[in-house]
Amino acid sequence: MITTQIYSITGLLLFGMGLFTLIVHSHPLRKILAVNVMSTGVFLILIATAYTPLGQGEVDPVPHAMVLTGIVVSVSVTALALILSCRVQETSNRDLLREKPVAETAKECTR
Amino acid sequence: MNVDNPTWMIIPILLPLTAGLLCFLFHRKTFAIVLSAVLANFMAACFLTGQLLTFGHMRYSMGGWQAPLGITLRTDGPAVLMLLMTGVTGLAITLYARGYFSFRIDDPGRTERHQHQQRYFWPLWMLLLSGLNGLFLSNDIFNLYITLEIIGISAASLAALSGKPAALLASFRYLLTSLLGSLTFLLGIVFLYKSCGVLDLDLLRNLTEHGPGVRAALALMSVGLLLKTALVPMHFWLPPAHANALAPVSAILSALVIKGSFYLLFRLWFEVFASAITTAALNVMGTLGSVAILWGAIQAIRQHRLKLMVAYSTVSQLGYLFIAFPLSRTADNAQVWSIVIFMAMAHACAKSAMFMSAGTIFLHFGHDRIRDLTGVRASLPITVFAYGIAGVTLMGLPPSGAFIAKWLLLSSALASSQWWWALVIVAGSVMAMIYVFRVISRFIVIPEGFSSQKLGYHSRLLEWPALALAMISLLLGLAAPWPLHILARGSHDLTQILPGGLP
Amino acid sequence: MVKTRNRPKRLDGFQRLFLLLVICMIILLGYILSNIPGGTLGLEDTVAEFQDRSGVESPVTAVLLNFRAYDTMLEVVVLLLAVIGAWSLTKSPLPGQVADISPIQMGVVRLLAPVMCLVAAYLVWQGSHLAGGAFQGGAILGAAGVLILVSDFPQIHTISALSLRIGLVLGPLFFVGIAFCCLFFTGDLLGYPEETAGWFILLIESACALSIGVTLAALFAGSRPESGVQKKQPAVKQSPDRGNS
Amino acid sequence: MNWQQLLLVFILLSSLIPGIIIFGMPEEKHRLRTVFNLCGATVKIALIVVMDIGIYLGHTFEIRIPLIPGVELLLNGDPLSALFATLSSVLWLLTTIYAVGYLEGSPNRSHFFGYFSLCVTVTIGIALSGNLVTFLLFYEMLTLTTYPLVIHRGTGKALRAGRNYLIYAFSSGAVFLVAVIWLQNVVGPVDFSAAGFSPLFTNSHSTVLMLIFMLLILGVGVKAALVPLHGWLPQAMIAPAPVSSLLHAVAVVKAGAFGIVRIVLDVYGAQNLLLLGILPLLGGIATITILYGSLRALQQDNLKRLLAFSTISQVSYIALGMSLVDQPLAVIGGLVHLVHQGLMKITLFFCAGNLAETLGIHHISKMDGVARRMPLTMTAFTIGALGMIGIPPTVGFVSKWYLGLGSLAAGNWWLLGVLAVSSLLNGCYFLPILTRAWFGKQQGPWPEELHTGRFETRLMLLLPPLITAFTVLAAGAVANAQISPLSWVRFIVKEYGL
Amino acid sequence: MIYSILTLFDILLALTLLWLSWNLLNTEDIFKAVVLFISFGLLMALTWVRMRAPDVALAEAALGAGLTGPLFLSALRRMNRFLKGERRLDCDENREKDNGKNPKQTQAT
Repeated sequence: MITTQIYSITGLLLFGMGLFTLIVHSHPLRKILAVNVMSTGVFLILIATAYTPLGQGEVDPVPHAMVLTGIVVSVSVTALALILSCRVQETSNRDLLREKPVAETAKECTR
Repeated sequence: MNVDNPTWMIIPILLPLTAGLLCFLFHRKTFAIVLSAVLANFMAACFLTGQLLTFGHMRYSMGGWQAPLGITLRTDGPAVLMLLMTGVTGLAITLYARGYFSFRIDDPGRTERHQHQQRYFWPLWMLLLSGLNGLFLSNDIFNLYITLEIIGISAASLAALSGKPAALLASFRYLLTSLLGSLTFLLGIVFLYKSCGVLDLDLLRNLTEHGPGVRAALALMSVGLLLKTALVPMHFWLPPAHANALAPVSAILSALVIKGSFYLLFRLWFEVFASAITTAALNVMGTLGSVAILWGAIQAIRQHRLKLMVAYSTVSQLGYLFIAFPLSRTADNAQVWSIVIFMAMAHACAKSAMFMSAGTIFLHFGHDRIRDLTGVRASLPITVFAYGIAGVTLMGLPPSGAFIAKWLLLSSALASSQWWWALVIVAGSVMAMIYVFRVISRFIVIPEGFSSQKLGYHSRLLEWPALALAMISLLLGLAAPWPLHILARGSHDLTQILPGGLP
Repeated sequence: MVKTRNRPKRLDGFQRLFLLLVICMIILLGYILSNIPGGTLGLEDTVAEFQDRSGVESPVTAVLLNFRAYDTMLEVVVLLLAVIGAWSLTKSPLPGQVADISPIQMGVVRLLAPVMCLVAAYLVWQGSHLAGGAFQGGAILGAAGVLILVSDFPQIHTISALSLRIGLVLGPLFFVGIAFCCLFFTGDLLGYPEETAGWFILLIESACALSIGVTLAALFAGSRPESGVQKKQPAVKQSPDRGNS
Repeated sequence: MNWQQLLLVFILLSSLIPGIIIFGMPEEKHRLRTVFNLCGATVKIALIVVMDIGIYLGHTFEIRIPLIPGVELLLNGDPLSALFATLSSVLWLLTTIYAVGYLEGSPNRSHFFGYFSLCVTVTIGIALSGNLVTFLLFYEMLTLTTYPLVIHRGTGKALRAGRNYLIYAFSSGAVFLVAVIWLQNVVGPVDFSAAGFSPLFTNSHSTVLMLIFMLLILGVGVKAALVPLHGWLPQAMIAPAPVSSLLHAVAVVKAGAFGIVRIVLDVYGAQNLLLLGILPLLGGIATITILYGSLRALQQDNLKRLLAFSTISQVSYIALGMSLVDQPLAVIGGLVHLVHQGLMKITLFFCAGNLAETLGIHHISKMDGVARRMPLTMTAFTIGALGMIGIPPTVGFVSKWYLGLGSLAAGNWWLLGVLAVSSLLNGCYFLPILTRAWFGKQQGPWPEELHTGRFETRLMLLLPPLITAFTVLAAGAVANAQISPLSWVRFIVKEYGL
Repeated sequence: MIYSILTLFDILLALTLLWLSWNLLNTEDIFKAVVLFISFGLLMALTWVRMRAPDVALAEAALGAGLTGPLFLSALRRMNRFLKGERRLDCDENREKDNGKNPKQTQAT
């Protein structure tokens, strides 16, 4: 029981940390990382819910299946979001990494 | 299969899905595939409606595994009405998209890019349609999460399709917001599963006790869905995403995608967890809805670009759906459902007609600055007419479907002496009048010495689908008894739900 | 190295408020979560009860591909959607290419890729009774694809766009096809005939694993294939003109 | 569907279909368009006459379309609706003829006539409405269909006028909607019927019912241009003359006045209103409006603006008649004024339009000696103006006579005074015009003279005012004849059992 | 005894997870964040094993470490390269001009 508690709370904290980062940070990659951390947090709670210590019975397979599904979703969305953010960067003429117009960064880099 | 076989309800899900896969696989004949899919989808929706009217609501267990083990689908009144709404709107949008892309492909400088857009539009749209239908029919909370993901991803991809920097940025925000929404929803599911141990909505509804776990789950799921529905403090992503997308995409996003998450939210509140809802929560929703109505309308009035204005009017119109929440305390369930359904259907038709018209205007004039759109009527009379009629629906004038919804809203607000909601509704309608007519008066006026722009040939598909949808939205009120009949017939009776497990 | 200084060291008013909000929310949710009585609820018994009718021994696979196969079907579609979305966006390929590929690395990849494919196949196979299955196998396949992409094998340029698309669509299409077949034979969508359920599941898993592998690799490459023949090609070698396909 | 219901449908379709066809018609086919227009108008009159006869013979005309529980659309032909429908359809025919002549050669006529036809469809819809929901439906539609006509000229001024019109009209529409729903919540669905809602209210509701009554009057009062709500009407003068005729005599203002009649007679009913004791309020508003309109008219130099203020004043006679609902004579006066005011005002507007179109005269100060240039037009104008003042044997006298008799019977001496003062004021602003026109000396050339063949102006512009002027005289002279408006109003009042 | 050791392990693992995620979310260097994310994924795989979820662990190991990491890295590389001025002419407008296949241009020439 204590194991479930520990991991549930950890998952919740991961969710909260991710959420805060997602809103506060403006860098797209950081946002995507934050979303990934959030989803991991949710999965952790779910799996912890299903957890039964060894020898005390079977583990509930339904949450496992749900998490598997969820992981695949999160990977595909991550990939899409990454490609999208690259594309935004290319077209928007702003350095999303540093929040500056591209020209300035280019100057810095060539210097 | 017999006509009373519940298996039919997979058709609106699997058919567009297959069509989407095929469209992606083959580059030829895609329109034929898509058109037959949307037609079949529409017919399936009609068939399911007929089935519902004849045999009552239906339940279908996937693979023969019943709840709680398997996933069930079900049809009831609201679900088939949403299916019908999607069917009709989807058909019109498909036709319009055909005209839209053909017109743009004929534009010599941009042929390749537009071919590319069209090629990816079809599969994304088909998969989105299948996700929506899946959402309306599903009766399993985790399955609903997946349909939400399908909708979210395809909608965000569609929003980015135009390739403009603004659209890409908006789409990125949209994707992240929708992702945040689904994650919050998923966290809610986790709480729910932990508290109840089942995923099937009927089984969840039968639970008599609602502990703090269920309440927390409901709160989380609601927040997630509200993010996707863009209720006011969470609406920041909507206007840029809807306004910068291609016209058929804007129509899809505004008309259907938002309704999907709203429908789910409403279903959770008023069907599944009806007994766990507190008055305070309802009032919060109503307040947010009121703010949405007023704020969205003010923003719409202030916009200089047509599509942004239409997008903000979506923010405003969504508020009406939420004002129904606090009124549910006094009105009966059927009445609240009919308010929401009428509003949603009327708004879906009207808003897609509006976006289509705006798109046609954009195509022909190359911009959508309201200031410079004087005398559009001379060039595009049907489009302007469609826009106007859709505007009448947004204002909630009779006999539109929105009028019926507003009538019911006002009626229950006055009956329960909650006159402040009535005030908001009335103010919202008057403000809607201002933003609708601000544009229309420019469109229809032809000042002296005005020379209308000569337009090249364009397909009828660019104008008539919008007009058809606008007319449907206007005349929906006259056909009000039918939706009501369907709603009444499809209401649940709880005795039919079997204890699950047996295949 | 890229430093990001987009979050100021000191939080502004809104951010502080938000931080407070998140902390309160987490505390509240944590309190609720730890007070939900656990252990008694869940579906493990139900799953165990019908396990022998599912055609596989592993309960997770039974849930994924039999009891809740519909979820999985939509899931595979989500993956495909990501690819469609990605392809609808980019014109230029995303090179994941390492600057210089040493011959040793090439050799390693040559050796590693087939082994990974074997591992993937094994994972799919063992999914019926142990941990493993389509997703894991597909993921390994995808990783192999990434390796191959990164080391810029010349062979990958010869894969045609159509066959790539077939690879992508194969899994979901096969899934839907099987679903309809089941509907035809047993009257239930995705209701496999009980005796042969295991085989059905294996078939679906194989097709899905393949598709998932291709999908993940395609997502890594990030771009849609150009002009029918060239695909997943690093930017440097991209021929300047594209045909209309 | 029996023939009565079909007749109602056809009455609506007879202008709707031409309207839709006209929208789709190319701009240059004006002859065909005119044919469609006139055919529609003629057929409509014929159908409405059939309905009138049917109503007189005691047939019921009724279509019910249920929408949601408690809300249904009801088209119903009763004597009162027959009165308004006949008036509107006849005047529509004349206005159409006039508009064809007036707009000859100007652009965007398809658009104009399309909305023109829709507008009359909606007006007839208002006439035939059998309950408040249906009334509301057509009432809102009326705003929509008249708005494009108001801004037809497309100038900044027209747009501003249109905007004000919309804001006034839709805000009042929203208030009306709330009132209708509220009323329905309190007393249940109300059809227009002679008794008003029944059972009679209980005391606990009386405040609410008074409030609702005020809201309802507020809702229709904007279109009827009751005083604090009249602001849009003088501005809307910017529209072309046929549109002004339409607004003042055929459709909009009339619809508002008709709404007041319906609310007083059919929704609340005389007995309920007397019990509520709210009628003096209506009478007071009407009095203020009458005097205010006349006083403002005195100050105007622009002819059409003057006519607009005169409309504000004159339409309130109807409200005044309704405020004396327990006096049959006053009710007769009010109802018959619905018709008479329409006839007189449309004559005046036609004539004003003729002056503007033929000679470019918009202001009274330019009218010196105009009667010598356009004697027929000015004759018609004079008849209309005398009618407005209430000089026998014009119809204006008839309405005022009955109103006066009604207020005498009610013992309301001050109302009689109001009538007298208003007639005096009417005289004060109309007689100088007439003097100028007939006896003044022409000062210089006319601003923009249009030379048109044999007659003083185009025939299509000349005929309608002559016809209406003749009617103003004839209907006044033979007011007691079998088929005059007055006798029909008597029939109505008999139906209401007053 | 065994329980207390396991619990200690649990706590350690949870703390490590939290520490890693805190760092990866707050480190200034985004590259470092991605690397931390990969190690976070591997640690998660360990956690899944601890939670008796081998299926999930396998998927996490393969997807989280084997795919998500490279995805992030390649996106980062792409962004950086773009910023260093190596902007390839892959925007449509420029491309179509260079293409020579532009119908307008072919007609003109």
